[in-house]
Amino acid sequence: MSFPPAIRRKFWGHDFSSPVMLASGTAGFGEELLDLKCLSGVGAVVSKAVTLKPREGNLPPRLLETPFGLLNSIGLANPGVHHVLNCILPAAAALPCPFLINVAGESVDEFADVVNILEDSSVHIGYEINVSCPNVAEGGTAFGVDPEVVLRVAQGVSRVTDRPFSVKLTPNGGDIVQSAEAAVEGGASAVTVCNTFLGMHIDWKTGKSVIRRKVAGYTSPALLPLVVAKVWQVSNAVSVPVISSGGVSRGEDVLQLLAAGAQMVQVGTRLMRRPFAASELMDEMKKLTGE
Amino acid sequence: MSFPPAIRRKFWGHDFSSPVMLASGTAGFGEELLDLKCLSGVGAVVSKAVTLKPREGNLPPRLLETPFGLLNSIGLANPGVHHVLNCILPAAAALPCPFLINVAGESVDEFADVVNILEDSSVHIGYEINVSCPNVAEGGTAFGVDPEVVLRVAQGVSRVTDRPFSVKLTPNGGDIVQSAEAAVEGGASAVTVCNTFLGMHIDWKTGKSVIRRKVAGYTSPALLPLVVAKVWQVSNAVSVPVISSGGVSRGEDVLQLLAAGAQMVQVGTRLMRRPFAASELMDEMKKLTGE
Amino acid sequence: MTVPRDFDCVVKHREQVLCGVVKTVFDCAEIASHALPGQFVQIEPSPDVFPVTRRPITINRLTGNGFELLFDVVGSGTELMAQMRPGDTVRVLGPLGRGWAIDPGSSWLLIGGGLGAAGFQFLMNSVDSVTVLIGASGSDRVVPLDSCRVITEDGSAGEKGLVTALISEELLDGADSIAVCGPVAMMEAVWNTIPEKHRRKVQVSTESRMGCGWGVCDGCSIPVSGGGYKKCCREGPVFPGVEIDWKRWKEAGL
Amino acid sequence: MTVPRDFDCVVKHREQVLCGVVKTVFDCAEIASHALPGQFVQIEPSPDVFPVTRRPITINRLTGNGFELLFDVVGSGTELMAQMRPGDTVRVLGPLGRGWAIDPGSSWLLIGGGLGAAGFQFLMNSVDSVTVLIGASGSDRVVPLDSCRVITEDGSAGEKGLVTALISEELLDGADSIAVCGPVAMMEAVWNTIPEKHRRKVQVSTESRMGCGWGVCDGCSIPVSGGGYKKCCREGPVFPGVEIDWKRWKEAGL
Ligand SMILES: Cc1cc2nc3c(=O)[nH]c(=O)nc-3n(C[C@H](O)[C@H](O)[C@H](O)COP(=O)(O)OP(=O)(O)OC[C@H]3O[C@@H](n4cnc5c(N)ncnc54)[C@H](O)[C@@H]3O)c2cc1C
Ligand SMILES: Cc1cc2nc3c(=O)[nH]c(=O)nc-3n(C[C@H](O)[C@H](O)[C@H](O)COP(=O)(O)OP(=O)(O)OC[C@H]3O[C@@H](n4cnc5c(N)ncnc54)[C@H](O)[C@@H]3O)c2cc1C
Ligand SMILES: Cc1cc2nc3c(=O)[nH]c(=O)nc-3n(C[C@H](O)[C@H](O)[C@H](O)COP(=O)(O)O)c2cc1C
Ligand SMILES: Cc1cc2nc3c(=O)[nH]c(=O)nc-3n(C[C@H](O)[C@H](O)[C@H](O)COP(=O)(O)O)c2cc1C
Ligand code: FES
Ligand code: FES
Repeated sequence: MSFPPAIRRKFWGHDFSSPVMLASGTAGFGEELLDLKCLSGVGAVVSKAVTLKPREGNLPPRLLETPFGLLNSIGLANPGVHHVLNCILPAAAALPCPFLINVAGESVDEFADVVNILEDSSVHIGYEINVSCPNVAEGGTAFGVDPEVVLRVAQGVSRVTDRPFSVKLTPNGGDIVQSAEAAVEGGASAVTVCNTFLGMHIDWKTGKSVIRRKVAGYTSPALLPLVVAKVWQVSNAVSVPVISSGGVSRGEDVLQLLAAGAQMVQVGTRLMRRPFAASELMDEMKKLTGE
Repeated sequence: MSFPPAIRRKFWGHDFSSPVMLASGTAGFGEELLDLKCLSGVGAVVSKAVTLKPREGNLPPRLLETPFGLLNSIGLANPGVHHVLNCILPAAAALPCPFLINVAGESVDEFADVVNILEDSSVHIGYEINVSCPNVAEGGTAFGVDPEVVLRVAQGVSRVTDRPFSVKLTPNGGDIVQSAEAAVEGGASAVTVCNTFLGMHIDWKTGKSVIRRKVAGYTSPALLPLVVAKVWQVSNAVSVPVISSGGVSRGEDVLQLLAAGAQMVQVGTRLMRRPFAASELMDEMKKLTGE
Repeated sequence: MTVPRDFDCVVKHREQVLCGVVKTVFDCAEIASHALPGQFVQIEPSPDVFPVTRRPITINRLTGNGFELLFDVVGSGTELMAQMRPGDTVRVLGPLGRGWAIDPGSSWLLIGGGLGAAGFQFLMNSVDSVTVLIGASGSDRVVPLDSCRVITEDGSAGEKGLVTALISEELLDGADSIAVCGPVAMMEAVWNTIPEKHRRKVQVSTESRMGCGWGVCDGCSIPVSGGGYKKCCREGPVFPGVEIDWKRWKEAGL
Repeated sequence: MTVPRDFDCVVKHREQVLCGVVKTVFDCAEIASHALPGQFVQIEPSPDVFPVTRRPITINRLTGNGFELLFDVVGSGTELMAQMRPGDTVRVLGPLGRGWAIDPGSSWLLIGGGLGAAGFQFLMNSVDSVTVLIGASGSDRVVPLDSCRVITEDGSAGEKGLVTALISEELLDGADSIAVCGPVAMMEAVWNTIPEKHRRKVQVSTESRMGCGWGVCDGCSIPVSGGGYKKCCREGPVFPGVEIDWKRWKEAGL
C-alpha cells in the first residue's frame, strides 16, 4: 500500500471513485436516498437487513442517545425477503451506485435460503451476510463469535450464489480474526469489520434500561480506535478485502481506516445526522490529500 | 438492590463510605496521592501492576490522545515485586484507605509467585489479578480470554493467600461471563470488569502507528455504555461482587455502574486529568442522590 | 410530498417564553415556502460531533421569510438549542414528514396538551374554521395562540381541570376534522373521551425518539392497528387516530 | 519540593506573539509564590470532558501576581488554549516537576531552540550571571528575552545558521552551568557539540507526551543512561545531560 491511501479504488472488480459505503440499517433500501438526492460521493449502498419472514422489529423505544454515542435496538425490522424482492428491489435499480443486500437469519440455513430467493434480482452486486446483529435473540452475535458457525453460514451462501459476499463480523466476544478466517474459508469475498458494540444505559434512579431488550448496539465516533485496531488485525490476517464499519465522522477517519487496511469504509450513524455525509467526507478527504 | 443505589457500601467485609477506587496504573503506588493530599473521597487505591522481575516498560511514546480518548502503551513498567515489597509498600501504609495490589505475570505460575512474595506485607487488604493487560506480549489479553487459563491462575493465587482477590478481566475477545465464572470457580472473591479496550491510531499520511507495539489500551468516557453492559452481564452471572473499571467521568456514571450491579467503581483516566476526581465524583453523587 | 433539504439557517430571533420554553425564529425562505402544517424540522444542536443525532421540532408557525420553533428545554440537546442566538448559523433539515391532512373548506377542532399545541397556529392559519382547546399544567405553560379555550390543572389560566373536560358532543359534531397533539397519556385520554362515531375524523400528531428523521433508520416506529409499525418521521408524525394501536403505543411508553 | 495544587486561575492577558505562538498570563498568587525556574503547569484546555488529559506548559516567567505561558499552537489542545480570553477561568495544576538545579552565585550559559527558550526568562531572572544563545527558524520564532545572541536558519534575525555555531570553547569555559532546551534533535546536536569535559555542567529540559503530569501514570518516560526510564513530569523535566540515554531518546522520537 502507498500512503496517503488512494481515494479511488477497485473492489469486487468494480471501479469506485469513492470508498464510502452507506452502512446497513442506516440507509434503508435506497428509496429515501433517492428522494433526498444525497447520493453524491456514495461508493455503494448496503440495504438494511433482510430476513426470510417479515420482522416487525423491537417494541419502541428503539433508540437512546447517550452523551457520546447512540444505542439502537431496531431488531432487524424488515418486510421479509419476498416483499423486498418484489416490491422494493425494483426501485433500488434507480440507484446510481452499486447496491449490496444485507442478509440476516435465525438459523445457519436461513442465510442461504434468503440469498437463494434474492438471486432472482439483478439489482445488487453482492451480499453482506450479517452474523452479528446484537439486537435479536437468535442468529445474532452468538453466530458471529463461533468460527465454526461462520464457516457453515459462508459455505451455505457460497453454494447458492456466484455473486461476491462479505461476512459482517461481531466485535462482541470470540476472536474476530478467527471468525474472519472462517468466513474466507467458507468462500467469503470480503469481511465487514464490524457490527455494533454491545452497550447499555441504565437509569440509576430506577435501575431500569430504557431499551426493552436491555442491551443494545452502541455506535460512537469515539469507537474509531477500536475499529481501526480490528481492521488492522483482520486485514493483516486475511487475503480478501476488508470493509470497515464503525466510528467514522470525519474525512480523516476514512483515510485512517484505509491506511489501516480497509478497502471500503462504511458510514452509518453519521449519515443519520448528515444525509450528505458521503459527499462531505469526500470533500474533506480530497482537501486533505490533494487527490 | 434498591434505587438509587446507596453510596456507602460493604466490600470484602470492610465498610466503604465511597465506592470510588483509583484504578491500577493511574494512581502509582500511592506516594503521589499522599503528596498531593488528594485522597478525600477515595474508597480504595489499586497499585500499578507488579511483576516478578522489574520491567522497564515500553519504549516511548507510551501515550497518544485521540479526539475522544487516550491510547496507552505503558507495558507494565514496575521495579519488580522485591523492590515493591521492600522499598515501596512501607510508604503505602500511610494511605488513609484500603490498598489493593495489582499483580501481573508472564506465566500461569508467576501470578501466584508474586502474590506469595507480597504475603510478607500487611499493608494491602487484597489483590487484583491482572490477566488482561493489552500492552504486553506475554500474560496479557491472551490469558484473560481463555477461561481455562483464568481458572488456573485463580486457583494458583488461592493456594498461596487467604486474602481476598479480584480477577481483572479483558473486554478484548472471548466471553467475559465465562471468564468471570472461571475466576470465581478458581476462588476469586471479586471480578474487575474490565481492563482497557484494544485500540489503535494510524497516521494516514505514513501508514504508521505512533505507538511502537501498534495496538494499545484505549480508554474514553464514551466507552461507558460498553462497560455498563459487561458489568450488568457479569453481575447477573456470578455471586461475587463486581468491581467496574472504565468510562467514568461524572458522578452519575458511578451511580449508573452501581445500578448496573457494580459493588465498587474504579476511575482511571479521569483521575489523571483531575487528581481530586474521587472527591469531585462524591460531591456530584451526593448532590444527585441527596444521600 | 416536498423533498426536504439540508440548510444552513440563520437565527433571527430568540426569546424565552413560558416556563422553560424557548422560541427561536430561523430565516429560510425555502423551508418557509414548502412547509405544511404539522411538518417538522431536524435541528443540529451543535456543529460538534456530539450529540450524534439531531433533534426534531415541529414548525410552530411561518414568519415572513422563515419559520418559528417553540421548544421545551428537557435535556442536553434542547439545552444547546436554547443557547442559539440571533446571527448564529444552524444546520436544519426540512421540512420533514406528513402534516395534517386538510380537506378544503373543512371545519376543525384542535385539542392540544402543553407544548403539543406548538404547531397549532400554523394549522389555524391554514384552515377556514377552527375551534381550539388547550390544556396545560398552569398558565406559564399555555402556548400563545390567536384564539383558544384554555383549561389548566392548577386553574391559573382559564378553567380548572383537564382538557378532556372541554370536549363536548356539540364541538365534536361541528368538526369535520379533529387534531390532537400532546403527551401520549393526554392523547390517549382524549381518544378515549371521543365517541366511536367521531373517531374517523381524528388525526393525532405523534412523537418518537428519532435517529435520522428522514426515514432510513427505522428508529421512530409507532405501533399501528393490525400489527406492525409505521415511521413517525416519514409516514407521520400525523396519523389518523384509527391507525394507531393505542394499547401497544402506551406499552412502549415513549 | 513544593506540593502542586489544582487551581481555578483567571486569565489576565492574552496576546498573539511570534508566528503561531500565544502568550497567556494567569492570575495565581500561590503558583507564582512557589514556582521555580524550569517547572511547568498542567492546563485544562477545556472544562468539557474532551480532551481527556491536560497540556503541560513551562512557566515562561512570573508576573506580579501570577505567571505567563508562551505556547505554540500545534494541535487541538493548544488550539483550545489559544481561545482563552481575559476573564476566563481555567483549571491549572502546578507548579510541577523539577526545574533547573541552581547553585548560588553560579554563572550560566543558556542554549535555546525555538519555543524551547520559553522559560529562559524565568531562569535568567533567578541567576546572577548569564549568557543566552537562541536559535530559531526565523525572526518570527525568536522568543523575546531581556538579552540574548540570536541566530536564525534563514538569517532574518541575528546571524544565519544553527545555534550550535554560536557555542564556543570560551563560552563553555566561562559557564558553571549550561542549560539546554529545545526540540530533541536540536538538544542532541548541542550535546554532541559540547566536549566531554563540559558535559557534567549541562542540564537539559526534556519533553514527553504526558498523561497525568503528577507522577502516577508512567506515561512520560525519558530513557536514562544505564537502562530504564525516569519520569519527565516528576523526576524532570530538567535532567543532568549525562543522565539522558541520548541514543534511546532519539530512537523514541518523541
Ligand atoms: C416530530 C416531532 C416533533 C417535535 N416537536 C417538538 C416541539 O415542537 N417542541 C418541543 O418542545 N419538543 C418537540 N419534540 C420533542 C423534542 O424532539 C424532544 O424534546 C427533544 O428531542 C429532546 O432532546 P434533548 O436532547 O433535549 O433531550 P434528551 O436528553 O434526549 O431527553 C430528555 C427527555 O426527552 C425525551 N425525548 C428525547 N428525545 C425525544 C423525542 N425525539 N421525542 C420525544 N421525546 C423525546 C426523553 O425520553 C427524555 O425524557 C418533537 C418530537 C418529535 C418526534
Ligand atoms: C514539561 C513540558 C513543558 C512544555 N512546555 C511548553 C511550552 O512552554 N510551550 C509550548 O509551546 N509547548 C510546551 N510543551 C509542549 C506542549 O505540551 C505540547 O505542544 C502540547 O501538549 C500539544 O498539545 P496539542 O493538543 O495542541 O497537540 P496534539 O494534537 O496532542 O499534538 C500535536 C503535536 O504535538 C506533539 N505533542 C503532543 N503532546 C506533546 C507533549 N506533551 N510534549 C511534546 N510534544 C507533544 C505531538 O507529537 C504532535 O506532533 C511542553 C511539554 C512538556 C512535556
Ligand atoms: C440504527 C441502526 C441500525 C442498524 N441496522 C443494521 C442492520 O440491519 N444490519 C447490519 O448489518 N448492521 C446494522 N447496523 C450497524 C451499521 O451497519 C454499522 O455497522 C454500525 O452502525 C457502525 O457504523 P457507524 O459507527 O458509522 O454507525 C445498524 C446501525 C444503526 C445505528
Ligand atoms: C496509563 C494507564 C495505565 C494503566 N496501567 C494498568 C495496570 O498496570 N494494570 C491494570 O490492571 N490496569 C491498568 N490500566 C487500566 C486501568 O486500571 C483501568 O482499568 C482503565 O483505565 C479503565 O478505566 P478508565 O476508563 O477510568 O480509565 C491502565 C490504564 C491507563 C490509562
Ligand atoms: S427517525 Fe429514522 S426512520 Fe424515522
Ligand atoms: S505524565 Fe503521568 S507519570 Fe508523568
